[in-house]
Amino acid sequence: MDYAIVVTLEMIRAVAWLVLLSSGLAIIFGMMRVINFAHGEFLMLGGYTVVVTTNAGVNEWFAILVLAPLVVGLFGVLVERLVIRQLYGRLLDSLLATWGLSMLMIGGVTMIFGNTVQGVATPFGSLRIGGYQIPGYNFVLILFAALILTAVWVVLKFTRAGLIARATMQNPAMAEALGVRTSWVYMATFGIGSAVTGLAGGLLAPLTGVVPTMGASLVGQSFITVITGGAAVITGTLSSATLLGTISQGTTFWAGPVYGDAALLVAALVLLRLLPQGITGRIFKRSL
Amino acid sequence: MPLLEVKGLSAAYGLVPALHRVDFHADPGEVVGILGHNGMGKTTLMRAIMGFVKVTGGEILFDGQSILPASVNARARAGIGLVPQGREIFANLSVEENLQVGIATTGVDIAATVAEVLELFPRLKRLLDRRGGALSGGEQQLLSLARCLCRKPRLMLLDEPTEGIQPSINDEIAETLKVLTARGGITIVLVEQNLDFIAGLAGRVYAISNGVLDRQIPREQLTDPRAVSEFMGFVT
Amino acid sequence: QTETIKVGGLHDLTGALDMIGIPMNQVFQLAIKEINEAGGLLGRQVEGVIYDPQSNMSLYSQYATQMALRDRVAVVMGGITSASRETIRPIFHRYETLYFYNTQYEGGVCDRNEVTLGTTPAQTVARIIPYAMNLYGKKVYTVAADYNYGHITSAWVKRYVEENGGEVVATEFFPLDVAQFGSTISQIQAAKPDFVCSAMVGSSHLGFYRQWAAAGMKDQIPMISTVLGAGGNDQIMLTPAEGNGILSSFGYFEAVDNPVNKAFLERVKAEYPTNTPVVSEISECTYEGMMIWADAVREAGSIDRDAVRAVIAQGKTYDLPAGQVTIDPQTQHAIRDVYIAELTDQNFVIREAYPQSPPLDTQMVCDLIADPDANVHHEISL
Amino acid sequence: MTEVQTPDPGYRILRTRGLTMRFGGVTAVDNVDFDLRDGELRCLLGPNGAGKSTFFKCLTGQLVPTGGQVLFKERPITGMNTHEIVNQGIGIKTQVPNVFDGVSVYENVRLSARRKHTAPMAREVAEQTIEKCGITHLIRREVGQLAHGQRQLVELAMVLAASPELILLDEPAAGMTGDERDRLAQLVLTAARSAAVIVVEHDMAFIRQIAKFVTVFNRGAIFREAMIDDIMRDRAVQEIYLGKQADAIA
Amino acid sequence: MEKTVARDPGFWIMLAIGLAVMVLAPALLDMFMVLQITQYVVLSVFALSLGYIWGFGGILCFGQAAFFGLGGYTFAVAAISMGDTTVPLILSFLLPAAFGVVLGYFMFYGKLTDVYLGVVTMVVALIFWKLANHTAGPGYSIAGVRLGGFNGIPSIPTINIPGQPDAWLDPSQLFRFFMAVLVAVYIALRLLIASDFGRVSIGIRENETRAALLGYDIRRHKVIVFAIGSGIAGLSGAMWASYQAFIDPNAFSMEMSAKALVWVMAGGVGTLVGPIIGVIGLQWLTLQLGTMELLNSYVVLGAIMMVLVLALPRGLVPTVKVLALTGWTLWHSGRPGTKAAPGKAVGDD
Ligand SMILES: Nc1ncnc2c1ncn2[C@@H]1O[C@H](COP(=O)(O)OP(=O)(O)OP(=O)(O)O)[C@@H](O)[C@H]1O
Ligand SMILES: Nc1ncnc2c1ncn2[C@@H]1O[C@H](COP(=O)(O)OP(=O)(O)OP(=O)(O)O)[C@@H](O)[C@H]1O
Ligand SMILES: [Mg+2]
Ligand SMILES: [Mg+2]
Repeated sequence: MDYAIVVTLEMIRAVAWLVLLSSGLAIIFGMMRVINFAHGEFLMLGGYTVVVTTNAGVNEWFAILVLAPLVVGLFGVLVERLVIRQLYGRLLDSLLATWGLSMLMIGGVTMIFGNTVQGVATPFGSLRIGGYQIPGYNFVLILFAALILTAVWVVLKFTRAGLIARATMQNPAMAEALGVRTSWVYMATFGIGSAVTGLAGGLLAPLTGVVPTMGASLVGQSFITVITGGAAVITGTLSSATLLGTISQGTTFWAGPVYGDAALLVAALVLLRLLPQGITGRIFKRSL
Repeated sequence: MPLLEVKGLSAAYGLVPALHRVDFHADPGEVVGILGHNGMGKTTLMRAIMGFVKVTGGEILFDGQSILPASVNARARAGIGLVPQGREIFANLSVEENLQVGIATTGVDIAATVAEVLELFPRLKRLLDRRGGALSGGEQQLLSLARCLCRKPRLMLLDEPTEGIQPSINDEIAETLKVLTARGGITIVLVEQNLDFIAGLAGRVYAISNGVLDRQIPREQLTDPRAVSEFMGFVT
Repeated sequence: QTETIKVGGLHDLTGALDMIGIPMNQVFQLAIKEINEAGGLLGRQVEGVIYDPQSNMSLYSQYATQMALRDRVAVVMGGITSASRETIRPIFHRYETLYFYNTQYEGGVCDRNEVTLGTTPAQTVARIIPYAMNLYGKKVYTVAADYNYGHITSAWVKRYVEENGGEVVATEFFPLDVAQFGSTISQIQAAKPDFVCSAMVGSSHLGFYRQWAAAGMKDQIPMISTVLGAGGNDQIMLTPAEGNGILSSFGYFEAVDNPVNKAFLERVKAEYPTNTPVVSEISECTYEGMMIWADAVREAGSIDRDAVRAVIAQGKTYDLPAGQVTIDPQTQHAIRDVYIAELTDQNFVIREAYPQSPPLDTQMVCDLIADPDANVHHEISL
Repeated sequence: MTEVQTPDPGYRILRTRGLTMRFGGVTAVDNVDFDLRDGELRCLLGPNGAGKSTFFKCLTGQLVPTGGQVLFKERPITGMNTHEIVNQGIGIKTQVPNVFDGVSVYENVRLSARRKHTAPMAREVAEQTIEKCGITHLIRREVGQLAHGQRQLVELAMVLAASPELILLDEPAAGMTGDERDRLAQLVLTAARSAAVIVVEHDMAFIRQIAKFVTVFNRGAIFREAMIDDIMRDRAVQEIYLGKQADAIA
Repeated sequence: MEKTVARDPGFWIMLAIGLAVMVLAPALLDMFMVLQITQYVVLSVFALSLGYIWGFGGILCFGQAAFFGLGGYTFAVAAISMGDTTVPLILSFLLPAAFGVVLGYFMFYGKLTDVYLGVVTMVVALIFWKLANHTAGPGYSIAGVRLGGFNGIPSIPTINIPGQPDAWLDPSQLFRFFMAVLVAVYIALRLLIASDFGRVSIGIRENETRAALLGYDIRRHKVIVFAIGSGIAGLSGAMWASYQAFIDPNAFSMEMSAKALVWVMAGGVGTLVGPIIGVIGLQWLTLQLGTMELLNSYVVLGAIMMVLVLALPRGLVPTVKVLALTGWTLWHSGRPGTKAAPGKAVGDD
């Protein structure tokens, strides 16, 4: 019984993990059709912001909830202005440029902070469930995954910003002709996506610690989650994270992490074969 | 003072010129028609006024002010609206959302504006929830027109607005546009192949040929296709 | 103006393993500097030829070839993972360039062209397992990185646990990029072992220690590791709350108490006052490698590979920071002092020392005296 | 297959039986029984959104009908893949031009001709068809850079170059001026001598030049089928479709 | 009217350069340089495989390394267990090509397009990568050859003369052989692209609907294109394994796939020379950066990639072509816009 609860909680946590990893990317890719290959490094930057500022004496929660999104969000705006801006509508070029950016960031962070930065402690202690103990921080992850999704939903649903962003993405020239300042839209979307990514990176830092190369293993997972989800940012991310998260975590419990990872990939493969436009390409089509 | 004044406008695609020293103007409330064969530069002219095509020479004055330095969206916000050739519907937005895009951030009463415009295009009313991309060709064309009108532009650039629209609705559109211009609120530059349509609306009509717009076609000639062809130059 | 003697340094300065490669390279350069300050070798200055293989095996192969054929270096120090060693070892063998591999590894290399200074499982695992079983109990749960090193090490763990009358309740392997360990931690809790033995490697796996601590397990089930502290920096990435109490075993820790080591660490500090490397076995062995090679060159009076090799194969004993080190002529591996240490506030405190431990595992499969032309990496079957 | 040759009144190059296409709640084509004789030129009229283009898409397999059957040369083709259907001898000009943007006009047409002919023949056919469509001066231009009307002609040339037995033209005259339209009408009439043709068009001036027997769609179903003059006079058709145009003709 | 391969001077120039390098390089350069360019040659074959399916088939594959690795592992296992390398080399083409057919069937008959296709290929490569990494345990061996997990398979034989397992090619012979393979692949692809099959591929790339409406079976066509690319990638993987004498899961890595993308992009999509130039330029650069340990090589490489994308968005070869063409036009017509008479129809040429 206890074990079942622990397993279930782990599964929910795995889903939350995927949601956190991929929300920012989903905003950027889903809205702008820009594959941000440096997404993993944006997460890394969020993590570094938390670790470095916390070690310098800043309150850990302040660092995670305010500084990480702020720093990464601003960095995102800068990147958009300097690089991404030139590359809209050119999916691959943006992929390549952001890939270059990813290397630049890895190298840059290594040069500034070296390879080792002491981690920060995981807040919240642990929680006892029968004979098991689980980190209380897990609940923080789950909470924030839910919060991020809700916030994005509210923005897209109840403000016109979402509409404008989607129109801009589909046909920027026509949106311009309707008076939309597309360059602002792009900048804001990219900035918000980056900020969400920064927040996620900040949240992950106490759990995994930070190293300059940490992004590499994260970007694949987030990318696959986003694409499997399909066009809709929220339902897409949520449905694919739920599906992939439970499948992979279930398999991990049952057969070990290698098979868990492999199961995630195979599940994504099968899903895309069945639903060539991702989950929300076919189901929940009209959702956000 | 004319609302739109195009002076000596030249434009090119790369090194290939497409417009040569085009001069014309449109006074407030006026409908100016432009006729021309395929590939003569009508669309290029419209896109140049809207700001999509790089201008290599000349001047465009809107309301007496040069708009050449302004971006496309700035021109749109200044009151220029384009109904482009090819409709350019936001395929994955619903019809209603398509109508809202242009006014989403302007602070006007969105619902009221949309409702007002829909009165002009009753056909669209029952399609509001449909995906833009799923509409039939004619329906898209109507949507494109309606979308432009939602912004209440002072100058409308219509690039073959009747293409793909059934005859009876064409008549209705002509009526609508007539009413709108008669009220004086709207000025129209109309590129059109449908002679009846242009004859019913336009005050002055020009012919464009190979990027050169230098002949005005007298109104009374418009009912005679042969005569019009002569003005436009026969197809080679 | 005599020509310099070139020595090659092939360590990952960027890429996944740079946190290990950078300190190795720093010590490598320090060794060259010391040799030159002492008048160089054979009246010539020594010059380091350093390439960065970027943790990429193709570049390893590339630069190894370049060092051997183009730069014609006298000796090469380098390689970290077994994969990188097995990439470059055949190249140096083919192009007759003496090669020092200075990393702790799974044992079994048998190649007269290679001198291997790092510890093998027979030297470390064989010591720490009985030590830990004595302290904590007989039920062991092993978690290991999913590659050769992890597999072989966990096989050794199992063998030594069983030899000492214990039981390995489970062994789990993790790909190097896995960073989430929630399910494993629950499973360990379910298995209730007396202690956990970790052969986890690399930065993603540090998350294991962190999540272990976050789950509040650190005070409930003790942990030992056959690899934490190998690279040098990993222990300072863990906060004291996460790392304190983990036992580890190597042929060198900074805490080794002898005058040679004290002086050595002071020179390291003097040379790198700002980004002082944490010296671990792997870096110290790199230093050893340079010193042993330099000594052999002096004695041979030449940098010729065969002459130098002949001297090294004599089985001399050297006084080095790690203590006394003897080259075993049978395997060209090091017979050395081995230590067990406990991580305490980001430093290893030595708990136990085992002087002059031989690489028994490799000795089982390799005899270069009998077969001088050997050129293989044996998988030591248990 | 011998009766194909005889002008058997029973033989129809195209038949649909109960053809239906639903998109969710929208029924775009509703239980249509449509017959076309070999060599016939048929005009298909109908209000916007009546289902004409959808009907074409069902015929060519771009959409798989939700109900009913399509018989081409008396053989069922429902549910087949587009290329299989097309290879039986159907060519279509779509409402929004579908052309190969990145390559030249010539290459576009040649690729179509090559489907039917040997390489040297294809070259010749392509050049002739381009000539026939009056776009020889554009032959080396990249199609993506052409004006709208020019692209329409390129697509038409592609359809003709494959010499299909059944030609479907969805609004071919859209965006054409008077004399261009006249020439297009001639082209269509010529083509109709060697193939069955269905033309969808809203341009009544064009329709008047080519139409004989006309089918009118409304709300997905066949509304009227009659000779053009009768259609033009039909009150109900005027009501739903023609508006004042009818007076102009009458 | 049509450009045939035989009438294209560019083709003959490329061929001449290829053959000249093949004959002369080993004689003129030292062994290290020969080994060095051998590497470029092998990777060029790999880049060509992607350059073909992407540039001329419109198939964007984010996981080209899946086939590269598959070819490499196939060759490694077969060559080690057979002793002779001839059959393994052929297998390393056939097996990945067959796998390409299967995967292509799965994708194209499932109507996958665009990024979704890219991601599926990427996922497949990742699965291979994961699985290959997972084969460290002693249980994983094929035909007696241990797969070795993360460490990979060492001691892979060099190419030998067919039927004579002991007659290994020395470095300069190996170079010549690989160069011959590259030239052969280049010629084959040029001919293929110029053939009707190749033109249809381009048509499909431009507009699938129209291609289908002309009666071309686009799914089957794409499967074939994809399989050819897969086979070539597999072959290059085998060459790579034999050149390096080892193969490890990195051959399947996302980095390897991405590198192929970068080479093709940098050189220019839609050309065959471009990918080759991309390989030479960027590999050389990576190498140089590793040699200077001054700056963190990531920083420099990353910056260069970004600059490349921003400055040469279409890739080197097409950009040079356009520049040359523009220069030529300018030189012939004086200043732009002034000379072309207004009366002359735009596009009347
Ligand atoms: N993107 C482009 N690049 C190069 N040339 C172009 C481009 N777009 C149009 N042209 C050329 O410019 C000329 C004018 O085109 P434009 O689209 O303005 O014609 P149009 O008068 O609108 O024709 P239509 O009646 O067919 O719509 C044509 O010859 C066309 O081929
Ligand atoms: N994919 C779809 N999903 C939902 N509705 C659709 C879809 N495709 C078409 N429709 C609807 O079906 C109806 C018929 O469309 P179709 O394009 O066949 O009309 P049409 O007769 O060609 O009109 P037009 O003359 O305007 O081109 C339209 O109302 C359209 O909105
Ligand atoms: Mg036009
Ligand atoms: Mg239609």
